[in-house]
Amino acid sequence: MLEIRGLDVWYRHIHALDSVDLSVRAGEITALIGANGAGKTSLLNTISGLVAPRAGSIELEGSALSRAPHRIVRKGVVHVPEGRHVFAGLTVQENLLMGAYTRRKGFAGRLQEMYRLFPRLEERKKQQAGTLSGGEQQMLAICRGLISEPRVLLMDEPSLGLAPLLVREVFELIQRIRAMGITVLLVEQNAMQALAVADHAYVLENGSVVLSGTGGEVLADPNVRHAYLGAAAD
Amino acid sequence: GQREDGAIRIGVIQDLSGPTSVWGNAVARGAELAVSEINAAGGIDGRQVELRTYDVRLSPQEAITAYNRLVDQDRVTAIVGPPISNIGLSLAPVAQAKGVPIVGSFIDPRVTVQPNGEPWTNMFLMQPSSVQYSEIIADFALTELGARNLAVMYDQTNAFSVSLVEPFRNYVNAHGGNVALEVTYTSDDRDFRTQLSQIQRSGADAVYLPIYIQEAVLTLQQAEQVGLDIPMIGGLDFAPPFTDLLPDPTLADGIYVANNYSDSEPQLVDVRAAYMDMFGEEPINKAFKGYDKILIIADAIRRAGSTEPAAVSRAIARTSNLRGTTGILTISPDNHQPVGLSMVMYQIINGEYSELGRHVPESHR
Amino acid sequence: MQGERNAASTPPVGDALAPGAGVGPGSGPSVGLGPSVGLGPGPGSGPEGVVLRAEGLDKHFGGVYAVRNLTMQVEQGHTVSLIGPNGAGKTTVFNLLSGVNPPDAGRIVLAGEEISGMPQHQIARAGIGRTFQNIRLFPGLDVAENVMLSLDARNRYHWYDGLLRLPAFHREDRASRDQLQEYLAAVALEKYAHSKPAELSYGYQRRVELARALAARPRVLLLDEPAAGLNPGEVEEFIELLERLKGDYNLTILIIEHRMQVVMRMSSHVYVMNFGALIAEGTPEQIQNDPAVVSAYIGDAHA
Amino acid sequence: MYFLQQILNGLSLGAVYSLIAVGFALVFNILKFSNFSQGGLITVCAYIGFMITRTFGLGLGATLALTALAGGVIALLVERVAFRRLRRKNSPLIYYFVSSITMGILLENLITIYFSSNFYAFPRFFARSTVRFGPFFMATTDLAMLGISLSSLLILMIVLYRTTFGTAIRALSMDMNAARLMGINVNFAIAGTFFLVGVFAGLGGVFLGINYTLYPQLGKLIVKGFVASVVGGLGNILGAVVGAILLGLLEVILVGVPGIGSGLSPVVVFVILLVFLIVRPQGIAGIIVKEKV
Amino acid sequence: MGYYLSVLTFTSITVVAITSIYVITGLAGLFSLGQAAFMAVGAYTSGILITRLSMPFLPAVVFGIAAGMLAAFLVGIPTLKLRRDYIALVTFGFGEAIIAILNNTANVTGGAMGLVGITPYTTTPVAVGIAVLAVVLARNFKYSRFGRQCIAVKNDEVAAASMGVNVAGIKMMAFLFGSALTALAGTLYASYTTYVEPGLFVWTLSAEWIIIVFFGGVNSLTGAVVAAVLLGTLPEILRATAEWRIAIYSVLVLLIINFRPSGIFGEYELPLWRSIARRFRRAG
Ligand SMILES: Nc1ncnc2c1ncn2[C@@H]1O[C@H](COP(=O)(O)OP(=O)(O)OP(=O)(O)O)[C@@H](O)[C@H]1O
Ligand SMILES: Nc1ncnc2c1ncn2[C@@H]1O[C@H](COP(=O)(O)OP(=O)(O)OP(=O)(O)O)[C@@H](O)[C@H]1O
Ligand SMILES: [Mg+2]
Ligand SMILES: [Mg+2]
Repeated sequence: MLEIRGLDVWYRHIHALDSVDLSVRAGEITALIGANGAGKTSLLNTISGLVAPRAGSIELEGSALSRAPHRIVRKGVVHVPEGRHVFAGLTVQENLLMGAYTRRKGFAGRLQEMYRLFPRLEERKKQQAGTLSGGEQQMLAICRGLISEPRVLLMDEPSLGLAPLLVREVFELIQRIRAMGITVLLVEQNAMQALAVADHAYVLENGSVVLSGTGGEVLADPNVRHAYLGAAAD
Repeated sequence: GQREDGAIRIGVIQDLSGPTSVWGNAVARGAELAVSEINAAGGIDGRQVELRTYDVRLSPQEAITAYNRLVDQDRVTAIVGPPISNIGLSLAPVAQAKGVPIVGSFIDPRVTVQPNGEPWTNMFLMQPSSVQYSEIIADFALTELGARNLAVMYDQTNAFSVSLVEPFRNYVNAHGGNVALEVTYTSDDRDFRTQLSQIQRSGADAVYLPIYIQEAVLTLQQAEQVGLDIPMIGGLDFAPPFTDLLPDPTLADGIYVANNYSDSEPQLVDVRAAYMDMFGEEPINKAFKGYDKILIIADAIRRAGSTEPAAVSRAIARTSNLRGTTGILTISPDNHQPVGLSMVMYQIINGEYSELGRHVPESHR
Repeated sequence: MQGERNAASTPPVGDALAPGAGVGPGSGPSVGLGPSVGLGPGPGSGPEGVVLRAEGLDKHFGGVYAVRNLTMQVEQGHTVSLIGPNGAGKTTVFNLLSGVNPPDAGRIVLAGEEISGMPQHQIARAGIGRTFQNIRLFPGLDVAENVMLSLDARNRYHWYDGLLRLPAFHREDRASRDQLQEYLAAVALEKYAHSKPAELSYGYQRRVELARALAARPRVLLLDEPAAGLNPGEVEEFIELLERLKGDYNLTILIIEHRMQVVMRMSSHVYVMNFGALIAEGTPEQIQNDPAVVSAYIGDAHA
Repeated sequence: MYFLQQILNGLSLGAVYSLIAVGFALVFNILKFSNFSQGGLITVCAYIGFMITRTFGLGLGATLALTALAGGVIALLVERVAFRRLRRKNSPLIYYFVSSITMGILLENLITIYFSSNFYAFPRFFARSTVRFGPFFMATTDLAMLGISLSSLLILMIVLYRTTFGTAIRALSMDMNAARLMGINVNFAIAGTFFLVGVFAGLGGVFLGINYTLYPQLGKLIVKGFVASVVGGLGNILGAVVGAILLGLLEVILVGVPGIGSGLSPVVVFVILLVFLIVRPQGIAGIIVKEKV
Repeated sequence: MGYYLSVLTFTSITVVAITSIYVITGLAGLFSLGQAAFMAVGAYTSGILITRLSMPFLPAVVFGIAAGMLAAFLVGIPTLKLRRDYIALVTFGFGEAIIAILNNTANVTGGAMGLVGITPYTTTPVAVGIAVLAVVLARNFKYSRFGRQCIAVKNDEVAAASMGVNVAGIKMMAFLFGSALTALAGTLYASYTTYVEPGLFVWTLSAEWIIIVFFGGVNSLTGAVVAAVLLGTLPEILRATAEWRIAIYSVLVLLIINFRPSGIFGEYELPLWRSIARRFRRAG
């Protein structure tokens, strides 16, 4: 579905991505893990057009992906950013409306669906998103990405700041998203859970891919277990 | 001083940008015209004249550096000054120290006379000072219009406007009249209806408006709205092209205007034509002043027989009976202001300026 | 003044015994004064052990009761956790404790001194240090300067010393710079001392926040989800780091965390909130087995 | 009686200010900076309107329409030159403010260069300069201005708060990158906003020109829009119009108060401003949303 | 010679004024659209003392600075606690109010007709010396704890307060220090031109100063000073281009802001000025 070849990203003097190759297969969950500062966010930002690469190509179903964020969204590639980035001054419902900006038809129905997923959001639908708690904002951010019925969903640490109960729900949700036929590229620090649901996984270190394979393979790699899963894995 | 064989350099300090740029440009162009005529006629004593024009956009700081530059870098003989008193006030001490004379039309007498009563050696005025000017108008109001109760509206933040009020009040009070009401505005104001209503309710016979042209336009428009309908006497800013600025020239009907010159006087005709030829536009009265400032300087250089600033300055102080476009110019060596200059009075009727002749108060003769 | 600086620059082993040392002005009521000032006789409100106590806190925003009638306390040298579902009001509690928001009702007492109602910076100087859930570093200052800022609050040179570079300035500034290195080293950020926060990844930014809060030498350190954005391996490292710092600086910590790993390993006492109110408290084991907590927060599948 | 007329006069002045304040508040609402280039834009529009009437001899309606269009186009240009690049570089808001002031100075000076050796004024458009209500009157242009600023206010409110596009504009005002991720074409939306700002500048320019004649510093009145929109509750467009009208009323009334007059009215306005902001720091129509930590 | 000296003198005065804006806007992030009014306060206080009471220069300057600080204190007390956006408005209003007061107290200040005949005490060496002093003071301020606190408060008031920074206090300190410098510039100006009038100190002058600071780089004192010298003399260099020069100037500023948004100097400081920062590093 998404083919990334030789992607190079620089921030002034910082080499954030070093000729990264990565494929995301249709209908699968592809997980991307790596330490802080490995370049995961940079990769997602580059795919969604927020960051311009210095070299490399990104193809969606065989044709080059536009570099303008709004066109990328129209192509069905939607990014749920790290750190939520909800529209602080808009109400919860308006935030969701913005999520559906490119697909306004059937908005009302999908809105109800989202509220079913996270009833807390319905309770707060008239509240300004900036005053939501951290976790509530995260729920909103996920829904805002989902509501446009994307074909590829890029999720950057969706479980960040969520209570354990909700973390589990989010991972269930991600699997349900896959079941809906949406392709997912997932960046996660909850490596174990991420790898457990992933069909495919990549490990990023210092801007380069150092390992890839099925979720199970990566999970089984001793280096990964040591570096990313810590004692919890044992 | 400059090399005796080269061109004679004359400096021009004007507001070419900023809020008073219309005047600055007019003075500069008038001066340019005069210089081109002088040069065409063979120059001054065979030497061509060259102008150095600097923009000071109403800033004393810029004026001081421009003056210094004209003196130190360009080595000019004399300088054509702006019609802005504030600039003159900040230049007077500098000019005193550096010796190059400035001929300007700043009407505040403090520009030409020091606090101790002595004239500033190098500052010269070539039109009636604010005192002469307001006395002419006050006298006209009292004698020709027969007004007794007068109102004044002026811009409190504008030195030109303020300087024309006190001499007017003094003259009126001393000559049997009475200034019944003085109202003010600030240069940021665009709405004078409250002030105009106050004038209307004060029962004044006539109102004196020593104000700038933009405000003059607004005043007439708003006076109509308020229904204020007493004679108004305006100053230089009501001179042409004032009526062109009104949405309806008849708004100005019944206004009395003082100007430096008469359109019907023969000396103007050629200059006006040449100006229109050269710049493609109608000259405003500041243009004629720019022209005359050059005439004064050129005359002084000829009489001094030198381009030494000090000599030229001394010669300017003895200018006498020089025929300019704005009248016969004689400068008093005591205060460096012109002597006996009259103003030409007009009344606007049906949007046209109708000349009432030159007016000189008894005391000025 | 001299004493303060010394206390701050040498790793303060004995600080616990002298709660006044190492912090700003007005912070050192003697132990003798401490216990009785404003503290009611309620359970656990007792003696020297309790450094921070909140009583009957209420806070609402419009119709939302973010915190209601909350009473909790933190004892010297302990690590206490505050957990609860998203939106339970945990961050709001931190905001009340650190003076970002004034409580609608209730009192907060720090080492015998009532701090509720004091302006935010005075609360900070009295000894409440914190990090933020959404990282709030100063983008205009580099990492070193971000940390330096916390040290500055304890520097006592005057404006004229600073403007004219009088000896007092040099003396204090040098001392601060020495300490700075220590704090940077504590979180292993020496390499990034002169980077701007925006150039760091999320995880490193969190460390800067931690160093900045540490440098203020708080009596009680409030950490709002410090392990968010770390992978399990990093969480382990983080726990070790925190344990080490706790020993070195004799910290008293109140921590909000969703990573049960951290809560279970570190805390001696856990408070659980939901809908603004406490629903349980106890040792980690008690909490882990409390059915109300399990159903509202942890989820039954959790081991 | 006299007092009632004063109120009408205040309303007239308020109408002038509100036409400026609307455009000012619109930019503040969306891009969160005080757009002082609007002053220069208004001046340029006034001259363009004048050239249009003089060259084609058009009536008021056609002049307004054409000038509004021209204003929109120039505003697009201003946005491109002064702001677009800043946005691409994610510059802090203060830079926009600085850029806008500089742009304003540039526009004013271009006008000075091309037009300053002469004075200009619009022809009279209205047969009657005032509309009388019994013993009271209001200037026809002021009445028209009041009408235009109120109706543009209404249209703006509907667009911003009732349409998806308007919501998108508000969204991008809060987080531009997130807005991009929603599929909002940020450049297009902002250009659209500036076009609107230009349209208001066009309308405002013509009316100001008619009322106050043409001079390069016409745009100085922008500071009244600034005061009104801040007092109104930063970026709140309704508040800006209310603020403008109150400012107009206040100024007119102060001029009539003996001992204050026009001269000292800035002092009184300053004191009132201070007291107002202390008592009601959210402005007239604003609500305080304390940032959540 | 006189010409260069006068340009140098005016530039030095501008440098003092710009230093004040650097402290207030660059460091503390406060937007003062009325800063020129503090220059007026300094200029008029010293000017009146010199002309009316024949006071010598030095005490007149001290009184001028004191008056500027007093005014800043009175404006600052209610204002600095307000929302940041309001500070521009209130200072703007203050500027207008000062001009109105100057215009309405003609018997003391000369009103619109200006205060004339101020003794010309400001010589070129005096102006240059004071400019250097102002820059050194501002640099010391920047690299003291107060400077850091200013930047922190500019970035994030809540976080700064949580680190023990007295937000209102540090803003007041920057405002007082800055306004003292502005008033100082005013006293120099008055005693150089010998003539001041209210119309010189309008808000556009404050805006021009802000532009200059941004041109050089709002985070760099070096940049602010270099820009003051550059933009202060640029109109002089362009003098021959007459009415075009302000347009050229604006285009230049637009270019810099667009293509180097953090100003010519960004965050760069002259090595000399960074000596403190470097020592800082070596300690590590
Ligand atoms: N805007 C920026 N300017 C400069 N450097 C940046 C910027 N954004 C990221 N970097 C740098 O690029 C590298 C990769 O950062 P990135 O945010 O992609 O990491 P990450 O894998 O998402 O880390 P984390 O798990 O902490 O979120 C880091 O070294 C970071 O410091
Ligand atoms: N400034 C505010 N205005 C309005 N509502 C607020 C404000 N601050 C918090 N709230 C509300 O109060 C409740 C508690 O928020 P808080 O941030 O304290 O939750 P939390 O326990 O920290 O959650 P999380 O774990 O998700 O961060 C939430 O429902 C939130 O929407
Ligand atoms: Mg990341
Ligand atoms: Mg929280």
